Amino acid sequence: MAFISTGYNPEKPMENRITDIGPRDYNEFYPPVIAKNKGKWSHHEILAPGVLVHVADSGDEVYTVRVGGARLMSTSLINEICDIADKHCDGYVRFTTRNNVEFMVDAKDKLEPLKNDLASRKFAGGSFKFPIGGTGAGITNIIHTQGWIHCHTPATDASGTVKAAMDVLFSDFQDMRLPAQLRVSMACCLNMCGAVHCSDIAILGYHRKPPMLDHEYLDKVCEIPLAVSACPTAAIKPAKIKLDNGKEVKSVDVKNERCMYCGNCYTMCPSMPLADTEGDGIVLMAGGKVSNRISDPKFSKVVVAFLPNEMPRWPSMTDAIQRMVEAYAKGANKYERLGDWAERIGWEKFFEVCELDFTHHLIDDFRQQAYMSWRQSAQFKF
Amino acid sequence: MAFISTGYNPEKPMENRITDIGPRDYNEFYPPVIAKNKGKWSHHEILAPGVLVHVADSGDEVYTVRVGGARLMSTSLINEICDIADKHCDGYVRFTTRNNVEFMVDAKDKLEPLKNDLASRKFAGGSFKFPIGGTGAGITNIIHTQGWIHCHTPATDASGTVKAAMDVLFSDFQDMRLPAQLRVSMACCLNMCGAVHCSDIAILGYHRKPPMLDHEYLDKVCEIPLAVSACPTAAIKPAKIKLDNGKEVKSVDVKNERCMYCGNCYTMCPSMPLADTEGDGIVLMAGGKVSNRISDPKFSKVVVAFLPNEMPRWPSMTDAIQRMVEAYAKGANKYERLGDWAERIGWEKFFEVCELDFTHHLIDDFRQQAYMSWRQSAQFKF
Amino acid sequence: MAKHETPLLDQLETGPWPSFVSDLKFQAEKRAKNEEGIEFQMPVDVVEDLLGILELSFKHGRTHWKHGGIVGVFGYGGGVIGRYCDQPKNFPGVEAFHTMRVNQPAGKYYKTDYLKTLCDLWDFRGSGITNMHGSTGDIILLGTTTKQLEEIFWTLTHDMNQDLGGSGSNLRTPSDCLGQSRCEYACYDTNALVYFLTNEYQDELHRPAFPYKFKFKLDGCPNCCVASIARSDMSFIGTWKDDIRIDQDAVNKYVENDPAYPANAGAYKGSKDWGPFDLEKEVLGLCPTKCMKFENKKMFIDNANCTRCMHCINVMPRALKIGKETGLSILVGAKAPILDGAQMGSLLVPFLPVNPDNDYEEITEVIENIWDWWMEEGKNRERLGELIMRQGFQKLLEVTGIDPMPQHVSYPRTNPYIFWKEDEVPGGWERDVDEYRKHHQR
Amino acid sequence: MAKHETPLLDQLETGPWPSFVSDLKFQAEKRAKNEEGIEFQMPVDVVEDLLGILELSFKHGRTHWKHGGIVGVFGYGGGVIGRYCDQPKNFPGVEAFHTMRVNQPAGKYYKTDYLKTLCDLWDFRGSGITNMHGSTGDIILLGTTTKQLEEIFWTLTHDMNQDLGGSGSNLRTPSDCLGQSRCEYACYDTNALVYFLTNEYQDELHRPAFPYKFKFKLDGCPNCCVASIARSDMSFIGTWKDDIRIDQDAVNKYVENDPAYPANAGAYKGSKDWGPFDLEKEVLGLCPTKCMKFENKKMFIDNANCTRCMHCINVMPRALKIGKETGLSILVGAKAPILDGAQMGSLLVPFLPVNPDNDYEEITEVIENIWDWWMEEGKNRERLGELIMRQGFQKLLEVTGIDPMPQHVSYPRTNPYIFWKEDEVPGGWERDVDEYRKHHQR
Ligand code: SRM
Ligand code: SRM
Ligand code: SRM
Ligand code: SRM
Ligand code: SF4
Ligand code: SF4
Ligand code: SF4
Ligand code: SF4
Ligand code: SF4
Ligand code: SF4
Ligand code: SF4
Ligand code: SF4
Repeated sequence: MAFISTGYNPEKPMENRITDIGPRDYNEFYPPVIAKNKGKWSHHEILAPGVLVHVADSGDEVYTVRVGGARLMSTSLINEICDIADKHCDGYVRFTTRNNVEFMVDAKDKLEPLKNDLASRKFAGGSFKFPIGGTGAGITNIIHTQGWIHCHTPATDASGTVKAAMDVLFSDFQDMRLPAQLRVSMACCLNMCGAVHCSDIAILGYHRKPPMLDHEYLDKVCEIPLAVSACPTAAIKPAKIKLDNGKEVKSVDVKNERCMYCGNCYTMCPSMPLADTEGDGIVLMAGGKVSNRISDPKFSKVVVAFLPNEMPRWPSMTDAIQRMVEAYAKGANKYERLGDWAERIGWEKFFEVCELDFTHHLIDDFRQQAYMSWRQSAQFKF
Repeated sequence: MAFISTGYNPEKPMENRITDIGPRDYNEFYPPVIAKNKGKWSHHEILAPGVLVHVADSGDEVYTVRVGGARLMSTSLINEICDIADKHCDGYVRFTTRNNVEFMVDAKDKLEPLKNDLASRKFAGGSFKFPIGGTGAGITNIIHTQGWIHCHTPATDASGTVKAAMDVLFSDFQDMRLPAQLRVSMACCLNMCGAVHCSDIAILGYHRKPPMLDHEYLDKVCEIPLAVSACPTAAIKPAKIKLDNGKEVKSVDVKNERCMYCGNCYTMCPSMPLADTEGDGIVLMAGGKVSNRISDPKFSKVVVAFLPNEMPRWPSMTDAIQRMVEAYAKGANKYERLGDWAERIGWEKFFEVCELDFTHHLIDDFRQQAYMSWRQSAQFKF
Repeated sequence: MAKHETPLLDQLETGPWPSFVSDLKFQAEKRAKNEEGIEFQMPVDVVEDLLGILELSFKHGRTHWKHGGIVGVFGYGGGVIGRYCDQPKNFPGVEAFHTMRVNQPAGKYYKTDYLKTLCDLWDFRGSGITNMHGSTGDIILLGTTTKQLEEIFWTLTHDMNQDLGGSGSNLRTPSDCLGQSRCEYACYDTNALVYFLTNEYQDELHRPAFPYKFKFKLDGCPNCCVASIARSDMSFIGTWKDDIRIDQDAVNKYVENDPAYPANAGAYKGSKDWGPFDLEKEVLGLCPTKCMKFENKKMFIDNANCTRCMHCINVMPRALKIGKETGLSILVGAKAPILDGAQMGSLLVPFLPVNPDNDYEEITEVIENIWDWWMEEGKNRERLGELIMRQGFQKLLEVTGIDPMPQHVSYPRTNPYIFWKEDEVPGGWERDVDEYRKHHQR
Repeated sequence: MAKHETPLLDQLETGPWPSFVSDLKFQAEKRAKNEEGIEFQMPVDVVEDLLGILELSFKHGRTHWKHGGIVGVFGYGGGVIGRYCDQPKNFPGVEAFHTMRVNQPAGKYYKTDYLKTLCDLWDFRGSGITNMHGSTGDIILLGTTTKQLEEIFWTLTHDMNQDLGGSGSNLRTPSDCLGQSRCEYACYDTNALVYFLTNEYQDELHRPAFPYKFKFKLDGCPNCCVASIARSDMSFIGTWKDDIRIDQDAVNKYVENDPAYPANAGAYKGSKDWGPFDLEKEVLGLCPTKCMKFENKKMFIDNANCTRCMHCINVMPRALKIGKETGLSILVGAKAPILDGAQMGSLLVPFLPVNPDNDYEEITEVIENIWDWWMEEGKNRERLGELIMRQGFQKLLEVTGIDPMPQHVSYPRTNPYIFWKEDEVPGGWERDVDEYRKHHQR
């Protein structure tokens, strides 16, 4: 494995250096029908799950086939996408904000060959490479994060939980039977890189044990004041610790009862790891949304305080998700998002119809605004 | 003015002492028709503003005439009430939770004489003694507090502002034209003894200057630690102060920029008075409610940040209140409380139709939950 | 001739609303005349000086009352509010002007003989000025001197069988809506329960053992006519568990706009014409849970989804009645804004029976559990609502032995910052970092 | 033969959803074969070791990645996330496994030649594994060694005219919905604006001068397809000021259930039959402001009361169109929960024109005013939303020179704890207590 240089010279890093050029100009990448009709689209229609047509004022049409996919993607797969785009779409392709892939053609007769081609491709293990779907009143791809594939703080895996969940939700990826769109998101720790806090259903990796303290190394590896100030609950204090070998070192002390396992200290200090086989697992949240349609955007609520990590398919998690989806499909009105439905029937009914337990963990006790979530009313359902 | 003793002997306070006997038994005070039909009422009807009939399962009826009144009441007036009750009501009378007086008769033919008697009585100055009204979809008596008649912390007067307000609202006391009941309340300082925080319209006495410090006396009169801890914004610190005469005394220091004039320090320490002719005045709040009917109980919102004390009739205040009442009367749906109306049309429209200014003071900045009141939505009206 | 000129106050004599100024002036005159020859124990011109000092406040825009000293009756921690004027030279009649809080009867029903006796006492030993009533509910006797306090208390207790109400850091005078005495909506007997609780807790009312004030208010139904949910540390609100009773014939009378069946019991008989009653729009359409139907002249309510908001019953009291399995909900923690912002009551107990036969055991148990906790943990001047905020709603459930349920929240927490107890987490919290490092190099 | 056994991961190869495990395995094999004879600059078995270490995590239920060291390209504060594995002996291929964030093009449109070049580069110098795309929007090239970073950067900039995206305490790669490129709802050209802002603020993107990260996201309309309101410090959401355009004929087509006019543009063409389209119920009845009417086959919208929620337009895109006077709203402060709880964006500017001709001056002014304040006042690791919370929304208005208006709040404050500025109060705050005491004795 011989090192091959581009010409970069580490001694003179500024030599011929190019910086601050930003991304490629989007104009280079627009398919011609898009470039021509941009800003002049008249309307669109979802012809079938995953298949859209947009009609321009000019009468031009663009047909889009949306396919799902793991966003953790090899170059082989990207090259395969390129091949398809070359074959059907004059070499253009796009990705959606939820990591689906969109193939566009400018005439209706190009649609069927494209769809057939996409639907026919499968991985060796039997799963689809390019399942068509993810539009309208259904379930689209799960926004997610790194998990065990790359990050240092996850409490669960991302790609694994997502694959497990999408497998059980698959029919709704290819259907549009739901009362409204239902967005599932996943983040593997409280940093919430998936910004799951406003999702219809959110899978959240969650620690439940305070950090371990690697006293011997802590002061060497970390800046103690940063670790101390990282803690939202002020659970961490600087401390002098006597090691087993009798040596006294500067380190920190964590008041375990005050800790809510956010991991922010670990972000600042590698000598405070939290990960634990039994402690870590999954929190489920539900009822958030982002769009301003009908109701305001809203936060997701914690509906399952903890589920253990059950590799590789997290059955307790997928069961709970399925129960929510089915109860929602059955109970909600047309155009009603999951959170709006839960509010309309009342959260007490939500727990009943979704067959979820209500535990003390679900009552807010974080900061003063917690009390706004308590029931300040004599109105409730038995 | 010779002192006349009851027999109480200050040397032997326990001699013949009676304590812990509580209030009088309500059973002694029920009119017979009430005692007989208690718990067996079938329904009621408001026959006219201020006049109710309750019908019992037994067929018995009780007619109630409700009259308004200043709750600041002389024994002369109470005796007059008693005379009326003796004349028409077999010596029974009651007061409502909003300081109205209710005269009850057990037969319809007793109603007109009672009403005529009540309506005919006036004070020398020309005002009604016993105006009939205060029921149904109208405005009833204003719940209020002490003000300048008795308390040490008020920022405005209670009886005076209430008289001024009720005079302009009087026709609605004797009418039931509004979309729903509209409750006006008054409290003369932030302690809010009138619990005005959940009223359709609230008049609130309000200081706007940090406390003066009577350094020379402070430590003698007050417990400094109590004063310090009384402050919700931690604006007060213990301090050593050099008086003009050169003497150094223990006292406190107030960081004026942190003070929001709540007066809690003054409650704990008389050497920190806040009252100020120009600083003090009135805040108007609106849109609160208490009942659980249709919507949950809700807090009132600050809609006018400040109006000066304009004795004796507070015209800016009564004007603003009238504008709100008229806009509400015009705009709200039947059964819709003022706050529900404001939420339905949006607070931006509320300010428009009520012709009230929106100033920076009306944006919440108290504690972290403030941000929940900011507009976290792309939905708004221009 | 008035002792003090009151040009500003005089302007409050006009206008239709009863003028407290006229009333005070009349009282001042009457006192000056003293036709009954009372041996006033307060200065005869007390009301004139009250008018005078009030006029001064109207002129200055500032109060002229000082902090009250600690005055009271022997052995009681409350019931009296001390008050002194800050201009005693000019207004000697109100130099000391303490108020006494007299515990009002349940439902605020009175016989005139009682009121007259009280007036006599107050003319004799006080200013002859009252508040009927104070915001908490008491009869407020406004203005007397320190020396009179014990005398008044003596007369109240010996001659009138009447005790003082609360003030200070103790149980405040409980108060109620009139309830079953005259209201068909009442789900329990508020008058009986308020009377019971007041007597049961006389010690807590008179002898401060609490960190701060504590208020009970009792509403017979969710209409909340005594505003308990907004202003009592413990709010008792009547409700029911079974079905709303429907009289179908009466429903149809409303639908037909029968004049004996006015919408909302006549509450809209004002100068505005709202047009004929429209069941669909006015009842079904406004039901917050949309759990009502009217088909083939029959009304149907899906009671499992009804939240007992009272709207339909309020609109059609002759057709719809509260259920038969009645009781009350308990909400806790309401308070005024100081210090941390106002709070509304939060639902703690969805339903309890109201049973006089066992001395309301189910209810007193909740009360006493809460007090034990609050007395143990509450800081000085910390209201119950603030303690719940500080220690968490979970803690409240623990100390009251109540299971958490979704009824406790209007929505579950939006943040995932959950505290776990060590014994809830397998393996506990103590772990061996060296063991961990075997699998995870530094 | 796979290098590591992966019995747990293997179970994720079944099921219909695309299996990342199958993809990784295929890639591992392909790399092992290396039919194209690439001179891999990363270990040939990097993907096998990635699978291996992931399997280990599946077994342990714990991650096996360590904190990233500070690695990057010269002169840039971000764009690279360092990562090392905590079992380098067993998985040497992923001992160092840094990611590079490549700034995606606006709207995420690509030509295949670009993507193929990128794949070639990544096969050559990296693991050949990517995220298409990261949550912020970047193309994530997942896994390379420190030494390769500058080389990759060189190729990207010299051969592909492509820069890195953001990470660290700086402007993060802005991202957008596809906007006018293919969406009839777009109120401005998101692709153009995101491209402009990204280029305009290259310095902020690459050279940290900020207290913490800062994110722009651009949505073309209130449907928020890039979720800007939930996850960007500054969220630009398209909107309009004038009237919704109505094509009355088309409205009637929807009412008649014309098959060319499916409800919500066909979004409900699934296995559930929702019955015929009902304008009254599905549009008028669900309009949050109830500002629509349909009478005599004519639709009427009271635009002054419309909050532009998009519902009616979404349901009937052929009949209703956004207005013509378009622009955007700016909301600020959204962020994930750490530390103080999640925040949503709060409306700061209700409406601004989007004007490329003056280089979007109105918009950049707001941005720069905010940055100046945040850089001055923001604490280390304090997001904009937290600063606004700490110093108050009023302060934000001050620094941006925006007048307070009711649009800024969803409801006015419920507490009366108002701060006044000294110069707003006549007479100021300094008073003479002795003067006061002349009127008010101690
Ligand atoms: C392609 C994409 C934009 C992009 O730049 O990539 C997109 C495209 C469209 N969105 Fe979206 N949305 C896209 C992400 C989103 C998101 C973001 C997200 O989920 O993270 C949202 C906010 C979700 C939320 O509220 O939680 C979103 C909320 C909407 C809505 C509001 C729906 C609602 O009921 O609240 C509409 C309106 C509608 O569906 O009628 C909409 C409508 C549309 C339309 C119909 C717009 C148009 O006229 O073309 C597009 C096709 C709809 C469809 O797929 O059914 N789009 N849309 C994104 C596709 C993601 C995917 O692969 O599944
Ligand atoms: C790669 C990515 C997740 C992904 O798989 O897509 C990611 C990965 C990390 N994020 Fe993130 N964040 C990513 C998008 C987000 C988002 C979503 C977004 O930008 O729309 C959020 C929530 C929105 C927000 O900014 O509030 C997000 C909120 C965080 C936070 C919490 C920040 C906060 O203020 O609360 C942290 C913690 C930190 O900064 O120390 C964090 C930190 C991290 C770190 C750097 C871990 C750390 O503490 O050092 C992660 C590195 C993982 C790795 O090994 O590659 N990441 N992070 C996303 C960036 C990809 C890209 O550039 O496209
Ligand atoms: C007499 C009194 C109880 C008492 O023990 O003294 C009382 C009596 C009745 N109330 Fe009340 N309410 C009384 C204070 C209240 C209060 C407390 C307050 O305002 O401080 C409330 C809560 C107000 C709020 O929500 O802000 C109150 C909210 C209601 C409601 C709910 C109305 C609503 O639209 O929200 C009803 C139902 C109705 O009016 O149909 C109601 C209904 C009734 C009924 C119809 C009950 C009945 O069947 O007899 C009584 C006559 C109504 C009327 O006056 O129009 N009562 N009622 C109180 C009279 C006060 C007064 O003098 O004006
Ligand atoms: C007399 C009365 C007002 C009235 O005119 O009706 C009253 C008068 C005072 N209240 Fe009150 N409160 C009165 C009902 C209330 C209520 C309403 C209620 O009880 O329903 C409240 C709001 C509800 C609550 O308790 O939260 C109330 C909340 C306060 C507070 C704030 C307490 C808090 O926790 O925020 C204070 C301040 C304090 O306790 O130091 C206070 C303090 C005071 C003091 C003792 C002033 C002081 O700080 O020393 C006032 C004495 C005035 C005087 O000179 O007579 N008063 N006070 C009410 C009692 C009459 C009665 O017994 O019937
Ligand atoms: S959510 Fe947490 S664990 Fe997952 S990628 Fe982001 S920082 Fe890492
Ligand atoms: S995990 Fe979070 S709460 Fe616990 S000690 Fe670390 S920073 Fe504090
Ligand atoms: S509200 Fe304030 S000023 Fe008024 S009576 Fe109560 S404590 Fe006194
Ligand atoms: S008035 Fe209130 S905020 Fe101001 S110093 Fe006193 S206690 Fe603090
Ligand atoms: S609260 Fe209910 S029971 Fe009590 S008076 Fe009001 S309506 Fe009647
Ligand atoms: S009480 Fe309220 S919730 Fe119940 S049926 Fe009547 S209107 Fe509906
Ligand atoms: S946010 Fe609006 S403009 Fe952008 S893609 Fe979605 S619907 Fe279209
Ligand atoms: S955009 Fe929303 S608010 Fe406006 S008319 Fe349509 S549905 Fe109503």
